[in-house]
Amino acid sequence: MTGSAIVVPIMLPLLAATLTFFFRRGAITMSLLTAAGTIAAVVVLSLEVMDQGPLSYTIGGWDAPLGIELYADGLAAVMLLMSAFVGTAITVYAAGYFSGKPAVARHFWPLWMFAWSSLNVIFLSADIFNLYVGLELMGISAVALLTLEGERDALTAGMRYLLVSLLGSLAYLLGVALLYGTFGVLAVQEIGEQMFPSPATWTALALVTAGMALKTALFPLHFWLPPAHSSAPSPVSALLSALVVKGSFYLLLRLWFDVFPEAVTPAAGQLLGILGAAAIVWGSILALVQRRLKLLVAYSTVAQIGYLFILFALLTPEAWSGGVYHALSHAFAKAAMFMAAGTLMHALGNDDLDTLDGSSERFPLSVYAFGLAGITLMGLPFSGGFTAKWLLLSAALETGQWWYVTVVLFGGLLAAGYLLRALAHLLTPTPTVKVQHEPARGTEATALILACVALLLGLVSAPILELLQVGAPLGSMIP
Amino acid sequence: MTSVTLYALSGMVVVAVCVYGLVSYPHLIRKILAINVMGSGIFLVFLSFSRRVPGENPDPVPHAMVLTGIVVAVCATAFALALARRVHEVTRSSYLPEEQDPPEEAG
Amino acid sequence: MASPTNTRLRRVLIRVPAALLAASLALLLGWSVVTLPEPATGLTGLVDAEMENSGVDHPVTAVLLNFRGYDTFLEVGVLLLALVAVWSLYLAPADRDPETAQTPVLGLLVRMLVPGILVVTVYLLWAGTSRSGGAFQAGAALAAAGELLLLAGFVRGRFRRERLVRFALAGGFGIFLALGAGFMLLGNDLLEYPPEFAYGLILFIEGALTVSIGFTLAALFFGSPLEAPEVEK
Amino acid sequence: MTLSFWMPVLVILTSLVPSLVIFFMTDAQLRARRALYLGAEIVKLILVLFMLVGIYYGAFYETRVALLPGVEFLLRANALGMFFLTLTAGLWLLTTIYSIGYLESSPNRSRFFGFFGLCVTATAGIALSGNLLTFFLFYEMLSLVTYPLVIHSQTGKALRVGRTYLFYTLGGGTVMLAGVVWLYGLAGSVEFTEGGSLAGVEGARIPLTIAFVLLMVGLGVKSALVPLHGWLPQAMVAPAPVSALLHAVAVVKAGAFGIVRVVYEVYGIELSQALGVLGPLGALAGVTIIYGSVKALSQDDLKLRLAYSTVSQLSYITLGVAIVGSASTVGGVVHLVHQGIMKITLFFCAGVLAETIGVKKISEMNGVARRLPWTMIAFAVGAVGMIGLPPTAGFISKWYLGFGAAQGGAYWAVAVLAASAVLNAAYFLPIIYVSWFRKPDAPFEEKLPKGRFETNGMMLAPLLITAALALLAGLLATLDVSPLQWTELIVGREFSYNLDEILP
Amino acid sequence: MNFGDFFSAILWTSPAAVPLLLIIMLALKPSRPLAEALAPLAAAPAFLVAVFAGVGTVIEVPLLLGTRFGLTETTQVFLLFSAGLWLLAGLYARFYMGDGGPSVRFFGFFLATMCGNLGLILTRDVVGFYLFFILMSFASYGLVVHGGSRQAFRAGRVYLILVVAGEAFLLPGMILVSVVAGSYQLEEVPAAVAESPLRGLIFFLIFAGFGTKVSVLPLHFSLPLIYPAAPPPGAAVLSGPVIKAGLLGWLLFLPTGEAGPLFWGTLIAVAGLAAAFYGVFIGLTQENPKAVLAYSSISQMGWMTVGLGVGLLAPEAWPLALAAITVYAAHHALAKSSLFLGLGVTERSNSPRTRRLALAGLLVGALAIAGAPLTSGAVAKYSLKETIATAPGSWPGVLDALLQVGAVGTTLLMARFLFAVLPRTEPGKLFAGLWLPWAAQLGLITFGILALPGNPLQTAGVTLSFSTIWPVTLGVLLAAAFWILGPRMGLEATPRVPPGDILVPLTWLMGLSGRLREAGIPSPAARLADRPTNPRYAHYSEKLRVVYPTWLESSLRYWVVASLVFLALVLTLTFVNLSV
Repeated sequence: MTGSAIVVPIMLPLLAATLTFFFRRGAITMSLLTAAGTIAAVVVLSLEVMDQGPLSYTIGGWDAPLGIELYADGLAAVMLLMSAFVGTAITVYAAGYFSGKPAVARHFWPLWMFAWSSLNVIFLSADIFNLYVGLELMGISAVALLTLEGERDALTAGMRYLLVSLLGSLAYLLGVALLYGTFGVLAVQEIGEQMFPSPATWTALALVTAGMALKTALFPLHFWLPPAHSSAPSPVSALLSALVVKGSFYLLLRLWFDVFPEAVTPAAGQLLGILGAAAIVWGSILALVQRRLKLLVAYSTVAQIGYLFILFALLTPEAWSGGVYHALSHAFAKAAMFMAAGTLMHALGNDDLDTLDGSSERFPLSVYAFGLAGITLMGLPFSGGFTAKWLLLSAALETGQWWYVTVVLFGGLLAAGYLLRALAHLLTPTPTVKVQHEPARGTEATALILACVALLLGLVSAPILELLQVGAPLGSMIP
Repeated sequence: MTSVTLYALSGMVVVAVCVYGLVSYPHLIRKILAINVMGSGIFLVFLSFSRRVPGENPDPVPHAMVLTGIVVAVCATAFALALARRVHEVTRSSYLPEEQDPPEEAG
Repeated sequence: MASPTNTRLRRVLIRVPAALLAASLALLLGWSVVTLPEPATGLTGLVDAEMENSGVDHPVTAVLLNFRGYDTFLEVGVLLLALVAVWSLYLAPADRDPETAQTPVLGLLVRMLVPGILVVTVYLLWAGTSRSGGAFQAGAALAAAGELLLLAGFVRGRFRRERLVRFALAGGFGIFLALGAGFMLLGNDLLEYPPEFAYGLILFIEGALTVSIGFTLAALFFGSPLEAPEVEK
Repeated sequence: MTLSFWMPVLVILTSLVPSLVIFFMTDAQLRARRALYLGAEIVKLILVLFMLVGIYYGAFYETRVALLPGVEFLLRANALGMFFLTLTAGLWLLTTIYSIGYLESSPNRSRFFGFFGLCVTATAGIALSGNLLTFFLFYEMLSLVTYPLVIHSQTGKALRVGRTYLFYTLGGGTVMLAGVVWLYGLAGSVEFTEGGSLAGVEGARIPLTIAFVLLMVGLGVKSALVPLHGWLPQAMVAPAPVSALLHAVAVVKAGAFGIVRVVYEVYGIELSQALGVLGPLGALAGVTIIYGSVKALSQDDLKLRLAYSTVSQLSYITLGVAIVGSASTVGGVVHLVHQGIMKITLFFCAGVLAETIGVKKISEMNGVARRLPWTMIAFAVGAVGMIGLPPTAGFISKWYLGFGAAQGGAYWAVAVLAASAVLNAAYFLPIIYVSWFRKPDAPFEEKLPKGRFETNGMMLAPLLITAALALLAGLLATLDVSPLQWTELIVGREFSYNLDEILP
Repeated sequence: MNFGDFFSAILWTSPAAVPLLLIIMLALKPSRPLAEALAPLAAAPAFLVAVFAGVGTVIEVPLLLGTRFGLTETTQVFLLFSAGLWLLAGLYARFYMGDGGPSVRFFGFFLATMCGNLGLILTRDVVGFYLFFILMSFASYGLVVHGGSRQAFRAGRVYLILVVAGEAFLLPGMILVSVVAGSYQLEEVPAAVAESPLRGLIFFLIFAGFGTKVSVLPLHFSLPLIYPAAPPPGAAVLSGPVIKAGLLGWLLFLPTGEAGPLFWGTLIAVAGLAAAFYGVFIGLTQENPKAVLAYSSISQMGWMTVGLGVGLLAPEAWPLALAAITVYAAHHALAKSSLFLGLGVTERSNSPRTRRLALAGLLVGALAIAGAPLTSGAVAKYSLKETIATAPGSWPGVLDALLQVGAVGTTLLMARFLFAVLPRTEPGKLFAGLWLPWAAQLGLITFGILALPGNPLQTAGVTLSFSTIWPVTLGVLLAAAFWILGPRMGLEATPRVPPGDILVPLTWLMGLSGRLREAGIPSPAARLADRPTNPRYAHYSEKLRVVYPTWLESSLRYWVVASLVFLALVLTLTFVNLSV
């Protein structure tokens, strides 16, 4: 059995959750310690994965079909890195953001720790029922975080989000039931090996995919995301858009490429790809007409999620790596953007674009963070987004599906459209900028650092992509 | 068509009915109820699979899964009801904003 | 435009397609169930093989607490999460004043029933290791007792010694985590109990779980946080 | 890591690091910023000259970093790249001196100089890029970094102009990205090699042609080919040093430089001819030349007229590239530098006119030469160069262009050159006539304090230097140090032409 | 570059370099007085080169694209009379202008034009020629507008347009010539152009390009405007060396002396004839004496064009034709500029005695132009007659007769000039420096023939032959008759043609589009541009862009729709798998 580094990302946040629930004071220090611990564990895990290949860890000492296994391959390691670093940034931001509201902070920390551990549970689990429990853990903690401050539209959005999330999880559970009925095992590897096309497996695939599409807000089923992500408190909307959405997407990736490879038909992949393309266009169109900044950024999430689903239609190693890399760079950029938007809204009262005019003089750091994050979302060179766009484009060209090329390129332009519309408002000089209250200490800096990391991902993409190829389902991209 | 598949079919029918209920009744409590019952339907399907295994005692793993599922369902429903109550406290209506229904239809 | 939702037409417009689609879903699911492979495979063989060093002889409890202990661990985590989530909403406490609630019949009934329920809880906990029963069922019974007390007004939802209440609620999960992770220091995997202590450990964990589950379910039923809010929301 | 690895990186850093530092300096630290800036530029110029001499004697500078598996970030200094780099480095120094004088009093100058430096870093990157991807990376960075400079004055109009500017450049960039990715798909890593790296790719004629068109659209936006030139006249709203360096030298030249790179070092002249893409490209360039000049005729605003003249002058380079013939290539490539020197002089003069006596319109320029004699002499030299009259640099490039066109049998190109000469005369000579031979109808509004010279010394010096350069580049064209000789070195060494075809 | 080369390099470049140096000295204040003093002698080095430097020595100077200097027989003659004229005009101008601001500006342009003119004569390569030709053309604009009056600027504008047009023809011409010749040397140009397939195109470009300077017929309208506008020394220079530079261009670039199609020869000869007679007819109707002289220049240049045409028609006799054209050019330059300088002197001589002397001088000049015996005119006409004899076919007979008639016409024109000069006087002191250079010129055109190569007596004898005498005498008689009978016969009301004749309809045409716009008939492009975007369209775009998407988005939010879409997705996913 390998080292215990694989277990720390799950256990540490859970420990912190109980401690922060138990003790009233010291929640921030505990969370920061957890963050540091998780980063260390994840880095160690990634290095192990890099040189020893995929690691598996049996919990309770029981081997695969009977017991539950944790499995860490390149994809899991990259996702863990994402959740560790973005999570740490959110922790620091939240520490500053909630310093003024003890009643809310009281419940924020346990909920956030639960959400964080649920993400790591999902990234590491290799058992389909265990994934369901992780999914539920994430769903409930996400909604609880959303309704934390108890505003009117946060509550209604939360209610809708909870119902949607439960429906999605139950669909997934039904899929698990059908799979268990057919194969009698719950381990992902075993099912993957024994998979054969049959009505039960097709239905299971359909249910699971639909469930996860609903939780990841793929185009027709995205209705719940904008109100939820825009009305949440800013650190929560950052973690929702950056991490929670990626959890269910990761689950879908795991199922399509490890559990259902034989049962999946190209036509199904095309369906998801087309929905993804439609998401890019639809999300961008709506982002172009929004009056509120956070709603604009929320619709931008709907659009960017579209990019993730294109890899299902392309099915080449480049496309797969491109999609995952997009998820990674989007996490950093979107977290930074929501933080910046949140700081501005918090400082100026409301986030209507007109009231935000001229905020670049008073809050240059936030506006710069918004801009730099925008560069990654537009996929301009030297940014993580560009590398992802480059991989998706070369894959689309390689497989001759040029319509995806146009959509990906056009998406970048549309993103430029709505982001620059927002930036124009932030940059137009206005004589007086009425500041309600000063932003908390570390908040602006965190957003800027995250945005810079998103840019850095463009330059340092080679090692991360190499890590990603370890155990890549469609074979390694590097010859 | 052994009797066990009959249970599985009935479970599936429960799920389908709950989906219909979730779709067509706008009242929040009805929706939460639909979701809870759909969970039970799925657990029924799970248990019917445990009986299909040859041998005298049933396969224990689905039982454990159902137990865990029930606890999760309880938690989810509890939180949903509390949230619905909070929504009612704040918005004085037990419907989602997009589906404001006149009270008379609430039956 | 009058949204179709509030007219009779709307009900028809919605109901018919919903019924159609639900029916087709039922057919699809039914068809997939019917065509399941006949010699259904399961994990019974494996479970029976490993039963003796699982520490308990009831297969479900073995799976629940040992083989797939991780699921149960997370599930208890979900329970604690739900509690925190409900408390974060700061629901207004139900305004039930004890005098009116305590009619003589109710008072007598509660005083007789609660001890009975406690006995049943202990039995269920004990039975879990050999027959069906265990932490969850016992916890549920305990919770019923708690709800009775709350409804009958014997207990007002405000406890002064807040730390004790929080330990009762989070204790189960905390102990489970401490033990599971603790054994890792001795070199074996997460949640791996040495076979010889397995029985004692499982029983101890189940006991702690029962208490926590009981208190948590009661608190969930009650809704608003059990300790005095130190600052208004 | 030998010197050859670090030299290109050093050149890029010498403009990147100071500009990042300057971002965080407040406006008050005037002296510190100015010292940092000028120091960085001089260091960069020395490095560039050192590399220039190195390249001349066959040294080799290359930096290769794996960006993506199978795709590299490659910086390599070859003769053509050094040609463009020397131009930008030199003119950057002059423009900085000029903008220090120009922006004496305006607000948020550290932001201005920060982005200014970043823009020059991008141009240096473009010059030194070794393969198509690196070129594209810096090309897009250039679009992004020039946006804040265009909207520097932050007025409503500037922001609107900024939006159209970005719409054009980002749109072009996206189209070009499609082309770049396609080429990488077809031929693996596309490096700039002598005679074109795609020469070996056989078959796949249609995709290659489409990719070529995509690249040309992307590059066409920056080099202001007719349908894509809309942004250039509008971008004149930017302050003078910006329009001087960016829209006369860096930005537009990057597009033209890109076209030269793609046609000669990516596709290679034989393959481009085989694909038959050069004909339409030449035709488009011809149309742009005429269109730009005709539009310039009707402009009353001085900077707008200069902008339209840039649109037309730029297409000389594309014309030179499109006409198959060593002489026309030399003409096109040497015009890269000549046009830069001449046009920057004109923009500097426009800036001086605007800043010293507040004259922006040509109708207000009666008798201006009496007040600003030296500025107007420089303007005259620049204008004469634009028309292409000897002995200025403009004549040399026009002469070689015509010569190559006639040699290659493209007589229509000679006709276009003649027509454009007439049109240029038609819109430049009146300016010279009005400023020299007419008396000012009203005394000029003095905006600057009366100094020793006619205007701020820091603005006048660069002006006169570039004017002198324009003259010398023409007069001493046969000397080794002249841009013409360096171009013949490039054409001979890198574009697989035998030099003896060219006239002695 | 040993010392010898260095010295010869200095020698050859000095004619062009000295004027440039002086301009710079003029521009800088400290060296201005010295420059003003030296300016008139700027042409001296060129004169020395013309006299002493041998023919054919070629020097390479790394200027522009490697310009090469040297002399051939014809260019030596051109250099001789041009440098001479520049010297005389410079001296004349020194006194005529006086000193102060305007004279400095005048000398600036004067020296620049001189540098261009002398440079293009000396240079032996195509690019060098083009460089100096452009410099001369643009610099002479300064001479034209020196007066500063409205007409001067109008003349300047017309002149500039012609120069730019010429340049538009010259640039492609020069490029094609150097491509065809494969090198920049001027020697190889005529031969290469002759046998190149592009001969027709090059011919047209060169003919039109230099034609604007020589003011061949369709492009002649600038002369009648710029000569009156320019001050006398300016006009002298413009009518002397500057206009001859155009002719030199033709001689160097056109494929003379090679067998070629007759078409071009005939075309040039006919154009020459047309110009010769057109100049005379319009000239007679002019008021201003300078305009008359302008038209006389047009006609005289016409005769030289005829000579060129004949030379093209009979390539084997080309050396003779070349000599004739060169002599004619020299004569015309000297004579015409003497008239302009003389005009300056007569206008300033207010005392009756000096006035009568000046008029006598003008008479001598006029007679020379008319080709009276014992004058350079006669020699020029005689040499032209000999070349005409060599013309093929029936040309000699026709041309001979026309030549005689032309001589009569010219004499009449000269008479018209003298009548026009009488009433004019102008304030200003008559300096010795003014009439001395003029007198020298007169001496040249009368006794200069003695200095011609070959024995002087024989040439003097030739000029006395009958064929040169009768046309002049007939012309004088006719003029006298007009002068006496004119007032009575009402001939005074001869039609007054405005100077620049065809220019008037041309400017009216150019202004047409402007007038149309004022008249309210917008050009199609304008009408298109400001079409108001109708409000309805704006409303639709607003609806399309904002209203529909938000409505569709909110409808998606209904639970019903959402769940239905969810179920639909599940079903399609399964059926998609089934169908494949």
